[in-house]
Amino acid sequence: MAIIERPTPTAAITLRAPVTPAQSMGIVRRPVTSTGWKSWVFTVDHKKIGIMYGVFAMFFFIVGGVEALLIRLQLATPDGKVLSADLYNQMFTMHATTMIFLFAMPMAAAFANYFLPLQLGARDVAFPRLNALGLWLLVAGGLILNASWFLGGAADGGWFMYSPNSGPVFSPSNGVDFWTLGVQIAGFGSLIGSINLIVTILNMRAPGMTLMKMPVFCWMILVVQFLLVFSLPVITVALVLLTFQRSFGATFFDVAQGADPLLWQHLFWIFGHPEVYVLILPAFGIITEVLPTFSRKPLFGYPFVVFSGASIGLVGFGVWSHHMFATGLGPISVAAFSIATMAIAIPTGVKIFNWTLTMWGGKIWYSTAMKFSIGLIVLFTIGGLSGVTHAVAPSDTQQTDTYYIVAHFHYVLFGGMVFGLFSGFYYWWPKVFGKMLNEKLGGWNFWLMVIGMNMTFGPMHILGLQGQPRRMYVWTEARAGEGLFNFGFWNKIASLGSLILTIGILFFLINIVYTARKGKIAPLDPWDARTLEWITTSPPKEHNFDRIPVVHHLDDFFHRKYQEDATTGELVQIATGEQLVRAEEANADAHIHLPSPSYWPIAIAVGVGTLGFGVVYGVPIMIVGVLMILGSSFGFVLEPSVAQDIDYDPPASGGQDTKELAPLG
Amino acid sequence: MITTGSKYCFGIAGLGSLGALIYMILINPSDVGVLALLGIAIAMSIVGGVTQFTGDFDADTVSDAITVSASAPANSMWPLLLALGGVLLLVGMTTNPIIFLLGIVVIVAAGIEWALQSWAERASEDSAFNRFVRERALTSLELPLLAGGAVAVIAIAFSRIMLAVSPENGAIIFIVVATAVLAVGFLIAVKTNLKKTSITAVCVLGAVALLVSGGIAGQSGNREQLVSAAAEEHYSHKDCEETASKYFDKNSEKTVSMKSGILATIRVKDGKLSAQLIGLDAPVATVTVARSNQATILFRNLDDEEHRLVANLGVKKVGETGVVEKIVDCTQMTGKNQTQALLLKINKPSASSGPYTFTVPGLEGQEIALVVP
Amino acid sequence: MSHEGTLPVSKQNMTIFGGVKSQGRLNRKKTAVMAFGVLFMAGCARDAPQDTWQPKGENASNINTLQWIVFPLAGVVGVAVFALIGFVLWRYRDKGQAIPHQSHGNPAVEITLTIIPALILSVVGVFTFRGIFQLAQTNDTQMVINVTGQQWWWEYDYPAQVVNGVEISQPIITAGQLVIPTDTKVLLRETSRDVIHSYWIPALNGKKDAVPGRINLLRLQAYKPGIYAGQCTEFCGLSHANMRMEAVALEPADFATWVANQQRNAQQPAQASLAQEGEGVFLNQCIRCHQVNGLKKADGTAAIAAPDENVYSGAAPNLTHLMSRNTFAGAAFDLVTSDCRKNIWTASPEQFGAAYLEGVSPKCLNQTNLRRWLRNAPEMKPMYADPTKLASSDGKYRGMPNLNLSESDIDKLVAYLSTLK
Amino acid sequence: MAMWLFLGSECLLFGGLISTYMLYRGRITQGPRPSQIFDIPFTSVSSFVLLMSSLTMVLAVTSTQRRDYERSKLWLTVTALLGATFVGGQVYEFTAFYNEGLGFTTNLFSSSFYTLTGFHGVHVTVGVIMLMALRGIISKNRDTGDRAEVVELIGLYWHFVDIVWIIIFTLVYLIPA
Repeated sequence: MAIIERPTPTAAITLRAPVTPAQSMGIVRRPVTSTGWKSWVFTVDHKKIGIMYGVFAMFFFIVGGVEALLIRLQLATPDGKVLSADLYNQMFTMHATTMIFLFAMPMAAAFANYFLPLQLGARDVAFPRLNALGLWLLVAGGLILNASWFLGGAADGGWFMYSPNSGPVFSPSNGVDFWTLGVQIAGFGSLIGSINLIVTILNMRAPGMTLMKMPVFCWMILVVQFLLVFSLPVITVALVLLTFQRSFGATFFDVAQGADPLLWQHLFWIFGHPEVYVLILPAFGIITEVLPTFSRKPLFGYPFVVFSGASIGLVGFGVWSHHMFATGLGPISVAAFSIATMAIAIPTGVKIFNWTLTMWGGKIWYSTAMKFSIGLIVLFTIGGLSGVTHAVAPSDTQQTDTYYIVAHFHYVLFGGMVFGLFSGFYYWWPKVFGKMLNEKLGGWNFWLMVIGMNMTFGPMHILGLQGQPRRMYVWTEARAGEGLFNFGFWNKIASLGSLILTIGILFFLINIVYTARKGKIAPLDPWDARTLEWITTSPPKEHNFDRIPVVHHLDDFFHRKYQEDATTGELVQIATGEQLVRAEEANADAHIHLPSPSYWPIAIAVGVGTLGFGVVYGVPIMIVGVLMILGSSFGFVLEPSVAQDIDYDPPASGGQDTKELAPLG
Repeated sequence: MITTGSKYCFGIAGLGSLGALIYMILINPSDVGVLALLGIAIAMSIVGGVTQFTGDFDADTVSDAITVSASAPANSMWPLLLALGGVLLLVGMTTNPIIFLLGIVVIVAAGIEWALQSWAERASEDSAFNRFVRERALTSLELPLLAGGAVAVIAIAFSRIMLAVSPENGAIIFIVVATAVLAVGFLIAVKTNLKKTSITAVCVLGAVALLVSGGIAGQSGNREQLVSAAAEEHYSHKDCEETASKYFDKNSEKTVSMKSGILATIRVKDGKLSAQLIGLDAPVATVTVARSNQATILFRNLDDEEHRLVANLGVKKVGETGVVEKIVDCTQMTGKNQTQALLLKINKPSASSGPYTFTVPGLEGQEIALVVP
Repeated sequence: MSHEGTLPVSKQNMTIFGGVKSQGRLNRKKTAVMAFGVLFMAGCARDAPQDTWQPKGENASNINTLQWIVFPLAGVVGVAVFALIGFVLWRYRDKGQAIPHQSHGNPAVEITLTIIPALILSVVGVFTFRGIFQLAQTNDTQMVINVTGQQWWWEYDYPAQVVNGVEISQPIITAGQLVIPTDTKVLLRETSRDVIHSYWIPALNGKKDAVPGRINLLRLQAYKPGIYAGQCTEFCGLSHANMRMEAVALEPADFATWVANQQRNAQQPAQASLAQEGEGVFLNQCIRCHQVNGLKKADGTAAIAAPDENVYSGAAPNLTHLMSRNTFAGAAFDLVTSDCRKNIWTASPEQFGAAYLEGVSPKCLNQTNLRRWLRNAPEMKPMYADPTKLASSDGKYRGMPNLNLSESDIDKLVAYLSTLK
Repeated sequence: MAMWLFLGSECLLFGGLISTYMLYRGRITQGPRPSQIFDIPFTSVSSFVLLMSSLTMVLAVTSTQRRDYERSKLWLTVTALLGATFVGGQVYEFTAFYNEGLGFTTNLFSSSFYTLTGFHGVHVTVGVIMLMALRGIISKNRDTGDRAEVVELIGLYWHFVDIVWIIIFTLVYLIPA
């Protein structure tokens, strides 16, 4: 019921009845004055929601990482005994699911939520309560997904969950049920979030910020949200069909009735391939902010980068069948999808050239954030080139479902996405927490991750070409080849590499703890940055900007600091970032309306979670869930976005929703 | 100190658990009724706990407020409903579980409404504010539930009527009802000076008519045709004879949507039967189907007469008497230039009760061997 | 050590991908050392049986040609891009220079850099297009074999046909090892009885999924006699890792011998031998699922297995000629001792046929593996064979359960099984 | 804006369900086939009823924009009633089919048919609940924000559901397999 919510909080709603002061509403009051944990759980502030997304994602990054370590431990030696076949299958299924749905997407959502309004010069997102709803639905989905570990075993059909192997006969535990429901709920959360972010970008930019003056990060997020809006319903269909098959006896994937197992694959990959770009484009966006900042130069070919991002998104919908070259599609469709897949390499190549040329002629500052960004360019290029080798469909029939593919997409997703996200961590940490992450620890973090990553996934190229298939809980000496450099050697290197990678990531966690305790207080503009999020304090105030900035240029913040000298043409600094922030504070707006916290988003999410459990455990629980959803969503709709006077205890006589700002000298 | 409000809630909780206990002993320990009663008990104890905790029902302050309150408590229909619910509950216990459930729903709804209303009436001395508080607390539940209930009642009553009458009359009734709704709407919209009471009367009349006829229709059961269809299972068996059968061949398919994974295509052309296998160009006399394997055979009729393809899959013994019955599977009647698919999964090898063959009734003496190794 | 002329170079190329490129930027100075390392590796790496760069048949060679176009091309592009990045990183490091001119790009450069990759890719695209249609060709097929996947083994059935003048008069059913004549274009009709599997013999062709309800075509052709390893590559449940296969190519004459043998029924074991007692055990236990052609029940009627009543897929390997194959249980375990295995795998093309057709001789029989399997199959290869957990699959097993055979029964069975030549 | 995006997303949802149905409608190993049990005259009437409700929805939107809230309440009610009648028709249709031997699990056609039309029915039901609730909100004067816009948004949703039904009716009922 997004529809009834108003995009902008308007002035206080007048009450029909006169309110007698000194009366509160008891438990039906809104949580306006909450403190402590309540101020997080009921919040609608995009920054707090962003941080919660981040914490949630980081937690699942560690969970997924532990799963990956167990997998590598199992495969370090032939006929590994660490995990049973059953447990191994659950492990690789949940590793992928966790990393994609519970780490990568939420982490991108964290960055988008936190920085999108800041970069756009907005006070909040378009629908703050929907934003909270998206978060809590994701949490509900994550809990349901992982609850399966304790309720009879997790899903064991691979994250691709191909039918009929995911059907009730072949995967009898409840794991797949929890998986389908968890992904559906998390997906619904993402759908809500993406609608919200699209409206935010299109409607809430600061005055003067045309679309072509918008930071590239916002552009990439916009493309990603469109991808989500149009791909999530397709996976929802697939998941609904599977749920109906498993829970209500439908026949969708019952081959004995004439069903076609490829239906699932088509539906899944129509979602699954755009999903790849959903994962990578936010990271592209992040490094497109970092590279110009640390090269002290604007992005090379801004329109080309923007349009290549958009065309990646568009073409991304037309290449799904390249995941299915071996399924017997027929030569004509194989050829068509093969060519389309090659075509998508072109805009990707454009991006790599533009990043490189942005640094060309610059003045490069090798901060940790910059190192991670450069790491992304290099590692992603490797992943991209190996991708081209299996866009060639016949060659792909040798490589698909081998470790070569595992290597390829880990170079793309780990080398690409994770490095981009880490770049974002180092770049924006001072903005979010007001303290600088330690650069020395950051160096260790970066180099160990680079070495570990290449040691883990580099050898997998060779393993794949030597013929080791994926998803095998053991590999055997009989197929390992002879000599020193056989399966055994490369598998050992990969497992060793995963340990180094782990240590590298541990350095990041250490860095967080160190920074929290002893970290240096961040200056207001530590990187001599270029975009609007730096024109406010670090961490930003609840209302983001003291005064809504008026934008004249791409990289407006930079242009407020530097100007070309009229005669020499050289850049001259006319103001520091610090001065600009103080100037904003001095000219602060007097009245700022902020949306009020609400119980309903989390209440709806609890209802949806209950409904999910009901699908597995029986109709009575489902009914309870539906009632909870109905009640709380109507509560959600009927609640004004800004709290009324009587919501305060004691009731305010008007104006408490308005933050009065005392101008600073 | 236990406040008045929570006393009330705890009391209901106690009664609920007592009821559940009695129900469990007397009727059926695993019945849904027990669950429902226990649910009430738990819910009320939670509500009681909350009220106790928040102190909203604090008797000391509230009683003062009531004495000075300018507005007397509004008329309330909740006690009446509560009583009605109790009656339904009792009637349902002995007769029909649906009535029993209805009783529980009514009691829960009335109880919650009553409790919250009385709470809201004491919230302050300002009746407008009190009404506001009540609405804030309850509309988000009332609105969707009432609306949902209305949809359910209309849909169920209406569908009962449709099920009871013949399809032709059903369509007419459908038109009439829809037109009536529209007409009344337009009438009211155009005639602005209509009295409110008459509008209400029309609406009530319509509602009553719908409910009563729905109830009668529900009692009288489904129309004859549907009853016999359910009893005789018209479509559940295949008739593989030479002539068309009444149900199995009614409006038979003209094309197939399966284009991939066809093991063999069997054709009838100029009265001759021929088969072609995937991957081979020349026609074959034998089709080999692996055991327990899903195989799709296409049947294409190029002749003027209607034909069907029959797969003869040996015999099986029925019961202990040793009566032998043929196992057959077949397509529907297939007209000229039409195609149908036959999905086969044969579990027993042809050596066990074979030989297996494909035949077309009407084309005697021709067959294609079906080998299941 | 490989004898294929192309191999060392291909290894070198692969290693460039895995090693140098990824780390080249990280440590320029070590590049030379790494390059040396690559050559060293290329010399040392021995062939893995499933190596995708060692084609042994026409289809795989076609694919290999394409790989040889796209991999070096990707390598060259990669090196060029990294050289550019390396140069930029070194040249424009912060040396205290002034803040650079805020240039926003150069459309001419942009367009050039878009067109160059497009051109390169369109060249690759043309070759790809040709390759796809080349591989999809089936109209000159000389032999057809039905291949059926199920959890977790492959069944091959050879319909009645005439191949190179050799007549297969009644269908042959075998499992685990696919036997084909050399220089013959063999068409596999793949399907599955339960979930999706994928058939892959890297030396002969790329992979093709076996999808239940569908029939997918895959062409194989082998230049020389030999044994070619493969593995199921579509995740198919618990024992996916243990679902292997081997393609055996025989000279046409040897193939005729093999066909003649396969069409014979099993021989009755000698009277009063241990093997005859084993036949009794087999009739008591194994016949529930496993067919042995020609086996008769005590009353003289033919014994017909009913796997459809006991196993969800409705099939179990036909054991009539078990000892003509040298692996069992989905080609996951050797039926021959490791020495004998080595002899077959390393036999020269001329001697291979004779070595393979000899089958499993008593001295070669791998008693350890076979006995372990008979003692408790699911312990050796994970399968859904717990009798208490079969509710979801209509009470049927998926794989072979533990039959709780006594040691003496196992002795008898081994004696009987080794007569199934 | 958000509603448009949501509806765009819904288009793909129904697109997926319709494709599933189109793929599976002819794959029948047992039980009745679509052409054997569809009652086209009846479904035409119910489609017409749904179309009429779109008309009354337009009337509701325009009267809200004119601030004629009495009429807008009236038209909202009429729309909701017509919608509920349609739902009733669907309940009837499902029950009748079930009696003729077409259960949800009978064959691929039945599973995909019930899922597709059931999903649409749920959308209609949700719409009716929203309409009725909206009527309640208006009479209780408890709306948040611009009333005309809210009615317009729900109207948008209602028209969308209507258009989807026209597509379903054409593809599922009228075009023979």
